[in-house]
Formats: sequence, C-alpha cells, structure tokens
Amino acid sequence: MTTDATTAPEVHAHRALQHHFENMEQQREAGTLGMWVFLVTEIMFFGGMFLAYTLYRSLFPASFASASNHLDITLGTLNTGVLIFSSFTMAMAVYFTQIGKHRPQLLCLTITLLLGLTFLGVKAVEYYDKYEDHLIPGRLIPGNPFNPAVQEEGQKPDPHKLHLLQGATVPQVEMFYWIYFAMTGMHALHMIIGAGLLTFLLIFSLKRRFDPEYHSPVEVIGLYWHFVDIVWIFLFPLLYLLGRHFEHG
Amino acid sequence: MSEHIVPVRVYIAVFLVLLAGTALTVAAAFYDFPWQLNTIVALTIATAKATFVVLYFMHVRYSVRLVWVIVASALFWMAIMFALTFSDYRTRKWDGRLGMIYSPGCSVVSRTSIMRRQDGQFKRIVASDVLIGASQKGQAPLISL
Amino acid sequence: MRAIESFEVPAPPKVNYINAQYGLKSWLLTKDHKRIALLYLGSITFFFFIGGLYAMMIRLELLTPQGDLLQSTTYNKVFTQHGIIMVFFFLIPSIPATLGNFLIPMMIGAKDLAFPRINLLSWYIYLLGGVVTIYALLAGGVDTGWTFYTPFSTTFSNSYVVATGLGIFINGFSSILTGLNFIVTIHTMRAPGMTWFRMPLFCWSLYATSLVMVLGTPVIAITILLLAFERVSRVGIFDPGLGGDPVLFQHLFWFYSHPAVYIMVLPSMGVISELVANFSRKNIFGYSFVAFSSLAIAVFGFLVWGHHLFVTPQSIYAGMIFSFLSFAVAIPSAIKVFNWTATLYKSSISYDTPMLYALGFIGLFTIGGMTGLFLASLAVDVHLSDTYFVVAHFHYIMVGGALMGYLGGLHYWWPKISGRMYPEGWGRFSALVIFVGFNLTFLPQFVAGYLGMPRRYHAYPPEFQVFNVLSTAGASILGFGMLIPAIYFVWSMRYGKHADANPWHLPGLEWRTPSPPPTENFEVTPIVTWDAYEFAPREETEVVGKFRPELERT
Amino acid sequence: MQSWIPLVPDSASTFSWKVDALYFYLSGITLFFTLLISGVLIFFVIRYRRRTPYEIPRPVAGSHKLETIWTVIPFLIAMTMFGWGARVYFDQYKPPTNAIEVYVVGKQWMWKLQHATGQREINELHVPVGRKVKLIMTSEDVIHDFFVPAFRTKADVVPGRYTTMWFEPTTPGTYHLFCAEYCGMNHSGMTGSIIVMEPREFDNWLSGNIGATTPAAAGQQLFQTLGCASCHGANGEGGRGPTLAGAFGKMTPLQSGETVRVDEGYIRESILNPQAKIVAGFGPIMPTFQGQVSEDQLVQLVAFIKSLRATGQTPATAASPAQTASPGTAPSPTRNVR
Ligand code: HEA
Ligand code: HEA
Ligand code: HEC
Ligand code: CUA
Ligand SMILES: [Cu+2]
Repeated sequence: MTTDATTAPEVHAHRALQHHFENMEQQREAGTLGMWVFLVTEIMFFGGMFLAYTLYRSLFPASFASASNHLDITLGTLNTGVLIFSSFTMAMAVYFTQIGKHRPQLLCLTITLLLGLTFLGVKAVEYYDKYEDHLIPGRLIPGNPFNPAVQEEGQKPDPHKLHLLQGATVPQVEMFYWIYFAMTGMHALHMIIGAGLLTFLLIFSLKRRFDPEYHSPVEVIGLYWHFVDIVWIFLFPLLYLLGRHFEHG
Repeated sequence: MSEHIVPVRVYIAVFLVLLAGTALTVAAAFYDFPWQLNTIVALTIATAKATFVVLYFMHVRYSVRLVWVIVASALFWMAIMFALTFSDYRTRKWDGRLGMIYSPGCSVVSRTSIMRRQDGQFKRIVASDVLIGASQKGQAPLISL
Repeated sequence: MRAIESFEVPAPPKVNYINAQYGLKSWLLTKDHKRIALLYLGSITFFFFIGGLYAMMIRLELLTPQGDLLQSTTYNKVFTQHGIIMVFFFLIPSIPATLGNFLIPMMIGAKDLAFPRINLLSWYIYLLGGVVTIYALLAGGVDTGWTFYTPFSTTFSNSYVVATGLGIFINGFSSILTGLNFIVTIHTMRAPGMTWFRMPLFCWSLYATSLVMVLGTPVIAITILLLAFERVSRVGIFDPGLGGDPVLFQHLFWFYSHPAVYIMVLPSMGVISELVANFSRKNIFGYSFVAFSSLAIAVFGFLVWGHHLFVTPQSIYAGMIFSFLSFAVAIPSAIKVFNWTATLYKSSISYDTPMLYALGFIGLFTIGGMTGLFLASLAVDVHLSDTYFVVAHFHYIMVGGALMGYLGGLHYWWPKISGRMYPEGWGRFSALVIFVGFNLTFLPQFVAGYLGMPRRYHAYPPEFQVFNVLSTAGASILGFGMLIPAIYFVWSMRYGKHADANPWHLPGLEWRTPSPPPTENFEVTPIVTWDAYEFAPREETEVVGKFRPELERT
Repeated sequence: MQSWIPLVPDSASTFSWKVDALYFYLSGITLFFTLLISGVLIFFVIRYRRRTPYEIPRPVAGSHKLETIWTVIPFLIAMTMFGWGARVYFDQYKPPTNAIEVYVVGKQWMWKLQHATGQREINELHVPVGRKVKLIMTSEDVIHDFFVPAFRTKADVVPGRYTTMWFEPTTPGTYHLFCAEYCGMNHSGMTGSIIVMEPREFDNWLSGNIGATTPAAAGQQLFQTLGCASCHGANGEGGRGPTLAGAFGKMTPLQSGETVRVDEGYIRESILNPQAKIVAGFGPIMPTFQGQVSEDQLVQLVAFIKSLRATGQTPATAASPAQTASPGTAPSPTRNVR
C-alpha cells in the first residue's frame, strides 16, 4: 500500500508513467484506489434517493404497488439481463487486457458498449410508454402533465389505465413515478457517461495504448461499469417487482 | 505485488449465477410469501447478486484490505443515513404530537379532486393544471429558475 | 535547554514553481499542485470579500430596528447570499484547497498529488460553480436562506433557486474531487519512511476532512438536484401535495451540512496543531490522541445532524438520540483543546502572528463549541433555535475558529508560498484588531439570542437595538482588521523581505526545501527518519505520568 | 422597559425557570472551561515565552492518564447536560390532556388563531394565567414557527400536517410572538403578541367577543353542506360510513389489521386521503375532500368530530360560546375559574 519500499529511480520508465509517480505499480494502485473512493461517493449519491424510496414505500405501500404494477416487467427483466451480460463482457475485456490479448479485448469492449446502448434504447421505449400514459410526474414535460387515466370499477381492463389497488391514491402514485424517474434517470445518466468512457477506451485500445503493464483505465472504467450494473440490480426488484404480489394478496 | 488474474471459468460461473438470480427474483415476485417476506427475498437475492459482482467482476475478493475497508465504509455510511433518519420516522407515532400523518396540504390546491355526479356518486377527476400554492393568493406562481 | 541547530538549508534555487514558466497559459493549464493552490487562493479570497461585503450590508441594516436601509426582500437575499458564499465558496474550500493543496504533497514528501489533472479540474469546476452562482446573484439573487428549506424553496420563493442550486451542485464536485485526491495521495504517495504516525497532524486532519467530503457531499448534491427538479416540475418527494414530507429535505440537507461544519473546522484544527507545536518548539502533547480525534470527529460528525431539527416536528425520541450523539462528538474536540493547551507546558512560545491566531482560535473555539452544547441540550435549544444565539454560536466557530485558523496558516506558510515575509508588526496589529472586533461583533448576539431575537429578521423590536449597535460597531472594526492582511499580503509579494528556506527554524519536511519550492518540491525524494515536531532527539523526552505512548511506538 | 440591560427575557410560563436553570448551569460550565483554558493559556504564554531565539525546550511525552481524565470528565459533564435537557424537553413537547385548545393556522405572513369557544384572533392570542394551553397548528403554505420567548418554547408549523405545542402562562402581561422559521419576504413582520390575563379578565374578554361561531358549530354546518352527514349521519351516528360519535381518542381497527388512535391528525387524513386507512368493515367508498376544504374548514370539521359524544347528543351550537360548555376534550376555560 505504501511506497516505503523503493526509491531507486526507474531505469526503464514505462511511457505511460506520469512524472510524479515512482513506478507503474504506484500509479496503478492510485488509479484503482481513486476509482473506489469515487464509487463510495456514487453510493452515497444514490443513497439519498434510496432513502426517499424506502420512506415513501413504507408510508404508501398500496399506491407504490399500484404504480409499480404499471411498469413493464418484461422490458425490465430484459434490461437486467442485458446489463448483466454487459458486465460480464466488461469483466472479460479487463481479463483480456491483463493477459495482453488485443483482439478479444476490442471485441469485448465493443459488445459492452453495444449492450449499454441496448439498455438505453429499451429504457427509452419504457419512458415513451410512460409519456403516452401521462405518467411523467408534475410538469417535467410542459405539454404533458401528469394525468393518468384511472381504471374504474367494472370497466374492462385497459393496460393504459392505472389500476389502483385498495388504499392507493393518485398523488401517491405520482410520488412513485417521481422517484422512479429520478432513480432510473440518474442511472441512465450514469450509463450514458459509461458509454462515453467506453468509447474513449475503444479509441485508445485501437491505438494500442494498453498492455499488461499499463491498463489502469480499462480496469478503472470497468469498476465504474460494474457499479452502474449493481445499482440496477437493486433498482430492478425495488421498482418493478415488489408491487407484484399485492395483486394476488 | 502483481495483480491477480481471475480465470475465465470464474467469470462465466458468476455470469450464470447472476442470470439465475434474475430469473429467481422475477419468479419470486409472482409468488405470495407471507408477511414482508417478498421484500426480504427480493432484497436478499439482489444483495447476493451485487456481492458476486463486487467480489469477482470487481476483483475485491483478490484486493488489498484497504479496498474492503472502502466498500464496508460505504455500506456503513448508508446504514447510518437510513438508521438515523428512520429513528425519526419510526418513532413519530409514539410521541403524542399527532403522530406523523402527512396528508396533502389543503392550500396546495391539489391535482386530484373529486366531482359529485348527478346520482350522488363521487368520481375522482384529475385536474393537473390547477396551480400549486401561490394561486391561493390570487397570483400566478412565478417560478424563476 | 538545548539550542537550535541550524538545519542544512538548501541554497536558494534559481528556478522555483513560480518562475518556472511564465504566461497566463502556464497558470491556467498548470498541473502543479502549488500553482493550483494559488489559483484557489485567489478565487477564494474574491468570494470571501463578496461574502464580507454582504456581511457589512447585514450589519448596517441591523443598526436600526425599523429595517429602513434595505427592503425586506433585499435583506433576505443579502443574508442568504452571505451564507451561501461564505459556506460553499469560501470556508469549505478555504484550507483544503489552498493550504492543503499546497502542503500535503510537501509534508509527505511527494512530488505532487496523485491526480494532478483532476486537481486542476476541481478548480475549474469550482470556478464554473462560482460563475453560475454569481450569475444567479446578478440575475436577481436568491432568498431562501442558505438552508433552502422546502416547501419555501420549491414552491414559494420567487428567486433564482435553481441556478444557485446548480452552482452549489457543481461546486460540490470540486469538493469531492479534492477530497478524493487527498485520500489517495495520503495512502499511496508518502515518501519512504513517512509512516502514518510520522505525518504532521495537518495531514491527519485533512485526511479526516476528505473522508467527510467524499461521504457527505454526494448527498447534498442529490438533495439539491431533487430540489431543483421539484421546483421545475412543481412536484416531488418533498411536496406535501403528494403526501410528501418537507422535513425529509431537512434530514437530507443536514446529513451533509452538519458534517460539512466539520469540513470547515477540521482543517483549521490541523493548522492549529501545526502552529501550537511549531511556535512553541515542542512535540504535540498526545500526538496519537490528536490524530485519532480528527478521525473520530469525522465519523461521529455524521451521527448528529438531527440536532438541527429539534423544533421541527422530528419525533422527540429521535431528538434525544441526536442530542446524545451531539454531546458525544464534543468529546474529541475537547481532547484537542486540552492537548493543545498541554503542549504549551514548559515550551518556548514565540509571539509571532501565526501563534497569536492560534491562541485566538483556542479561546474562541472553546466558546463557540461550548455554546454548541447549549444548542445540543434539547430544552435550551427549543428556546434558542433560530435566534441570534445560533448565529453567534456558528460565527464563533466559523469566524473565530475556522477563519482564524486559515489566517494563521496563511501567515505561517506565506514565506514558503511566496518566498517573502509578511510585515510582522502589521501582522500582530491586525490579529489584535480582528480579535477585538470579532468579540465585539458576536458576543452581544449571544445575549440578544437568549432574549429571543429571531435570526433572519430584517426589522426587530427596539429593545434589541443595544446589542445590534454593539455588533455593528464590532463588525466595522472586524472589517477594517480584515483589510490589513489583504493589503500587506499583496504588498509583500513584491516588497516583502526575502524568506529563506526555513524562516521559523522548524523540522517539518516542507521547510527542508527552498522557499518558494521547485516544481517537483524536492530535489531528491526525501527519506524520512524523524517524527513530526521532533525538535530535539527523542531520548531527551520528559515523561509526564507513567505511560509514554510516543516513546513506545517505534 | 428596564433601564439596565437584561440577560434573560421575561419569564411568563412554567417552562421559564426550568429552561433558565439549565441555561445558567450551562453558562456556568462554559464560563468555567473558558476561564480555565484561557487562564492556563495566558499563564503558559507568559511563563514559557521564548527567551532566547534559538532555545529548544525538552520534549514532553503524552500521558494516557491525563488523556483519560480529560476525556472522561467532559463526557460525564456532557451527560448531565444531556439528561437535564432531555427531561425538560420531554415536558415541553409532551402535550397534556387537560388543556384549553387553540387552533393555529400560519400563513405567509400572519397567524390566524381560533379558540375552541369560537373567538378568532389574528396575530394575537389571549390566554389566562394558570391554565394549560395547547396549540394545534398547521400551515397553509410554508414552514413557520410559533415562538414565544417569554414562555421559552417554540414549535414549527408545517404544511400538510398538524403539530402541537403547549404552555402554561404564569404572569399576566403582553409578550412577543415571533415567527422563528424563515418563511419569505415578510418573515420579520410575522410577529404578534401573546396577552396573558388574569382568569377574570380573560372571562370578560371572552364574553366581549361573542358573535363568532365555535369551530365545532361551524364544523357541524360543514358536515351538512359537504355531505358528510349523508354517510356518517347528521350527528355522526353512522350509516354507510362508520360511527364518528365518540370515536375521538379511541382506537379504531383498520382493514389492514392494525389499529390507529383517532386523533386530530388521523381525522385530517381521513378527510383528505380516506383511502389511506380503511376502517375495518367498510369499503373504500369515502371520497377525498382534498382541494374542497380549506385548512380552516378542516380545523372546524376536526373540532366538530371531536365534540361528538357517544350518546349521540347534539353538540354545541352557535349560541353564545362563552357561556356554553366548550365541546371536545378541553373543559371550557370559563369553567373551573374561581
Ligand atoms: C464550523 C462550524 C461548526 C462547528 C464545528 C459546530 C460545532 C458544534 N455545533 Fe454547531 N452550528 C454551525 C456550525 C458549527 N457547529 C452552524 C453553521 C449552525 C447553524 C446552521 C443554520 O441553521 O444556519 C450550527 C447550529 C448548531 C445547532 C442547531 C441550533 C438550531 O438551529 O437550533 C446545534 C444544536 O445542537 C449545534 C451544536 C454544535 C455542537 C454540539 C458542536 C460541537 O462539535 C462543539 C464541540 C466543541 C466543544 C465542546 C468545545 C471544546 C471543548 C472543551 C473546551 C472542553 C469542555 C467540554 C465539555 C465539558 C463537554 N450547532
Ligand atoms: C464562513 C462562514 C461565515 C463567515 C466568515 C461570516 C462572517 C460574518 N458574518 Fe455571517 N453568516 C454565515 C457564515 C459566515 N459569516 C452563515 C452561514 C449565516 C446564516 C445565513 C442564513 O441565515 O441563511 C450567516 C449569517 C450572518 C448574520 C445573521 C443574519 C440574519 O440571520 O439575519 C449576521 C449578522 O450579523 C452575520 C454577520 C457576519 C459578520 C459581521 C461577519 C464578518 O466576520 C465578516 C468579516 C469580513 C469582511 C468584513 C470582509 C473584508 C472587508 C471588506 C469586504 C471591506 C469592506 C469592509 C468595510 C466597509 C468595513 N452573518
Ligand atoms: C360516501 C360516503 C361518505 C362520505 C360522503 C363521507 N364519508 Fe367519512 N367515511 C366513509 C366510510 C365508508 C368510512 C370508513 C372507511 C374509511 O376509513 O375510508 C369513513 C371514515 C371516516 C372517518 C374515519 C372514522 C374512524 O372511525 O376511523 C372520518 C373521521 C370521516 N370519515 C369523516 C368524514 C367527513 C368529515 C366527511 C365530510 C367532509 C365524510 N367523512 C364524508 C364514508 C363517507
Ligand atoms: Cu412565518 Cu417566518
Ligand atoms: Cu450541526
């Protein structure tokens, strides 16, 4: 951890070694540590929203269930799969960089990027559905305020109408959607940033910047990507799944 | 110290575990467990999945202690935030100051209101364009960014 | 007593970090932590004077009870902007981003911070946040109080809340990046032999500060962001119209903002540890206690935010928990105060300006901290909350404590930073003026507060006028006192006496390199074989009591 | 006004001396530590001033014993402060049951108050000496704070819910009422006065202010016009909706299996958001009245429901409120006055 070990000047410094580090080892360590500390801040960032979610779900279980049931569970599951797959390919990309296999590394990075974009595409479809059903909270979209149609008792079921469970109210459903858009929106923003970082990796990889000795960027961006995946691993059950069983209960 | 290289089969195994976990949690959501168990099951599976990602994809299993400490501290601080905030919400109903019941404020002309139909039945109508708050005072709310 | 041996002083270098390169570009694109520190120094001073100007407007307005100088809307904006600028754009970045940036690498014997580019980025982010905020101020200002309580800020305020919030949001990232950089640097970049327990206490306290920055700032970032969106979309999680709870905002806000007060004071405590030890030529009493108390403050600091919610309808049980924990966090602060005092025992105390500030800090921080205990004892806070007592409490800590520490540190390291000495006589004089002016400003506010004068009042009942007149008189003296250093620091950059590498004759690593230091800080990477504050060999140590913790550690 | 500068504000409630005592205790400790530390500092600074420019004192090692002492002693002192503060706080915020009730609605930038006997006041509150007074407060817009320095108590007034505070005045006089939570433009103008009167004078004041209907009576009217009576019966005897008469203060079983206490907050929620808690044995048919009633009207409905007795007897009507027994839990302030 510390650098007490050596002070001997590096004889053949790696071309990617920055002047203020003693050696590549120290540089890599600093990079990884830096990313981990950054991820801690990210956890706290999402933590605030998880707190709000937990609080209001515990206060308004029925409304949250009703609102949650309106989300598309198929698309949600699909997206979970996509993201897990992309995490896997990202891990493989790091692996291939570590052992110095250039082409598989490029391939893995490309697949990861494509999967990330797929996720965003599916998310966009979901958002559009919500837009159609007037479920965007408040006046975020000026021309289309929150104004869902409510399934009346005895009408025939309509997927575009909100089915309110007993005890649910429309304002609280709006609260759910507010939290839903805040959390998934922040998550999507992180995905977009991640996609940007992956593009950067691809370019540098094409220029053959990385080798077994120097691949901090791949590793560090990999950590970030996995973190974004983890956030989704929690968002998925909390937002999509937990309300389901109210239907039967 | 040189970095640990995780074998490919570990990655594949973890990947499969994650897919299985996803399937499991979706299946569990359609099944009714008693009490709060649905929530607990879903969160347990999610935590397990996250743990796999952290340990293997993110190499924490093979990392120095400092990284463990960092991960643990993030969780610890989240726990502080939750525990102490809920120490307020969970005890509000005990303190005799009218509990913690929040209901929509009245002045806040709400977006939902009700209409009384001819037959005396009530119908919920939604009128999102009713303004909030300031409209009470007869002025359109000026919201500057 | 032994006499000081002169350390071998490196010959004054021809090339140092200031004259290594010329031109605006060489500054704006620099990756040198010392130059970035100077960039920060300039911008922070700028914001301090804006904040100070607002303070003067507050004091002038409060001279008379009628509220005749400013309109109430203007006054509300003035104190809000005073608070926001002083807290987010001056005090939080003050010591970490200037002195910390400059000194941490030098104190641990590194060539730079771990991520020089991120360091520069953090300054640009700070600047961007500042520009956005200034835009908001010029466009019409913001009047929510620096605490942004909902639903006033989301729905009822007619001012530039979103823009200001955006400025604070952006600025938060600069704080996060600084903290991140410090943590990684202290973990990975220490010179050979520089063990954790040889680090100067300044590094310990900045390490603790960085922890708070990294763990707390994201929460305020998301809170402000949600608030801004709520304002734009007119609904959200704090909106009672949806069944939301405005008090949730206060929880989230103070989850950051209470720890943030330790972001403000911990670095100053670090500076004071340096000053007390170095200007009495004594190793600090109970090094490890002082070091760990910094960490304890950082950790416990996260457990007490609810003491700002005693009179909001937080449950009384939660109030008790938070009160209890608030008392617990006072203990590490007490440890520091006692250890500083004990350090002076049988020492050799000089009366140089930095030491005057250090002594001032200890006294004023004690008063500020102890009055914090008034506020933490529930029943008294019910009476005192949101009165001038609170205003006096936090100015005693933030101005009497944190700001004094910053000024002391600036004087102390000025020779290293600029290569010139500041004028000592003027230094002592201004320290005295500031001390007197400060007490005259804020002591009467304690009384006014207990008598019930609420804060954020633009007009007040006439019986409080006595205190406000005293306070305004004090503020004028204080403002005058603040101008003196501003003038002589600038003056000394050109006309000051040249400083040699070690003008104070101290053992610290930063004094073993020329003033101003070369770009790489040290000609060769130093190998550290001595403890912090090791003025005399350890064998000569006098032992108080039976245990000798410092000796047992090797 | 006194000619000398006071250090404590007027004392006019039973809390005053309790808070003052704790305040003096804290001041004493603060003074002690401040003098101790600055005294020792000054002594050291003079005694150990640098005499020759190059001298070096002997280093001194730390001492676990001393560290322990100055950790433990402050901790113990701090715990006394905590314990004392918590005790008095409990008194301050646990509302008593046998108090006169006053409804308070804060709005930018005024206080609207109404006595249970119907008298309305704006920015002024008349209360008798020696009686416990409980305020049930809510806000129409932003957070305000009801602060009476002479009573040494304050509490926030929050939109969307009720909060309470209480006090027992001890000394007649006129005292400041401040809004102590920043609430916008005219926050510093949101002040008023609390007029504490001898019981006899207070009676006179009450009877001199006839004409106002009691909140309960106004609530009864609303109960009719809003159509509550169609389900709950004109006097809350029940029908399609549950019996409201006598419900106040009792526990009600809910559909979900829980029980809740019927207090002001719950009634408020039942009117605005009836779906949230469904009474066992009933369907979710009660419509929400959100957006149809104002905060003032809500207070009146609440007061009416509180006034309903189990026997179904008619509650107070608009007659002269000062003479009628005040409805609800609080006995009329005009009674039990000697
Ligand atoms: C740098 C800033 C800083 C620091 C360090 C502190 C430190 C402390 N603060 Fe303060 N505080 C603020 C800045 C700060 N505060 C601000 C800005 C506000 C107002 C915010 C707003 O609403 O706008 C505020 C408000 C505030 C409140 C809320 C008041 C209200 O609005 O109702 C409370 C309540 O508990 C409180 C308590 C404390 C305590 C217990 C400490 C402790 O950490 C103090 C510990 C120090 C000591 C105790 C002194 C040293 C010890 C001794 C000399 C030994 C003797 C000790 C014992 C016997 C225990 N503070
Ligand atoms: C770092 C934090 C910091 C600092 C340094 C200060 C410094 C000062 N503050 Fe401030 N203050 C806050 C943080 C700070 N404050 C906060 C957070 C609030 C709460 C805001 C809220 O309620 O939302 C507050 C609120 C506040 C109030 C209460 C307003 C109210 O509630 O109505 C007052 C009143 O006296 C005040 C006064 C002062 C004074 C006189 C100084 C002095 O120390 C300033 C000295 C500096 C200068 C004077 C600048 C240097 C000189 C010049 C610019 C030249 C011009 C000088 C002359 C013409 C004399 N401050
Ligand atoms: C359409 C019929 C209907 C109308 C009109 C109606 N209610 Fe109700 N009310 C009910 C039913 C049914 C319940 C029980 C189910 C529930 O809790 O929602 C109830 C419950 C309540 C409760 C909770 C009672 C308890 O014992 O817990 C209160 C208080 C109440 N109503 C007050 C009112 C007021 C005040 C009005 C008029 C402003 C009103 N109601 C109008 C049908 C109605
Ligand atoms: Cu109402 Cu301040
Ligand atoms: Cu605090």
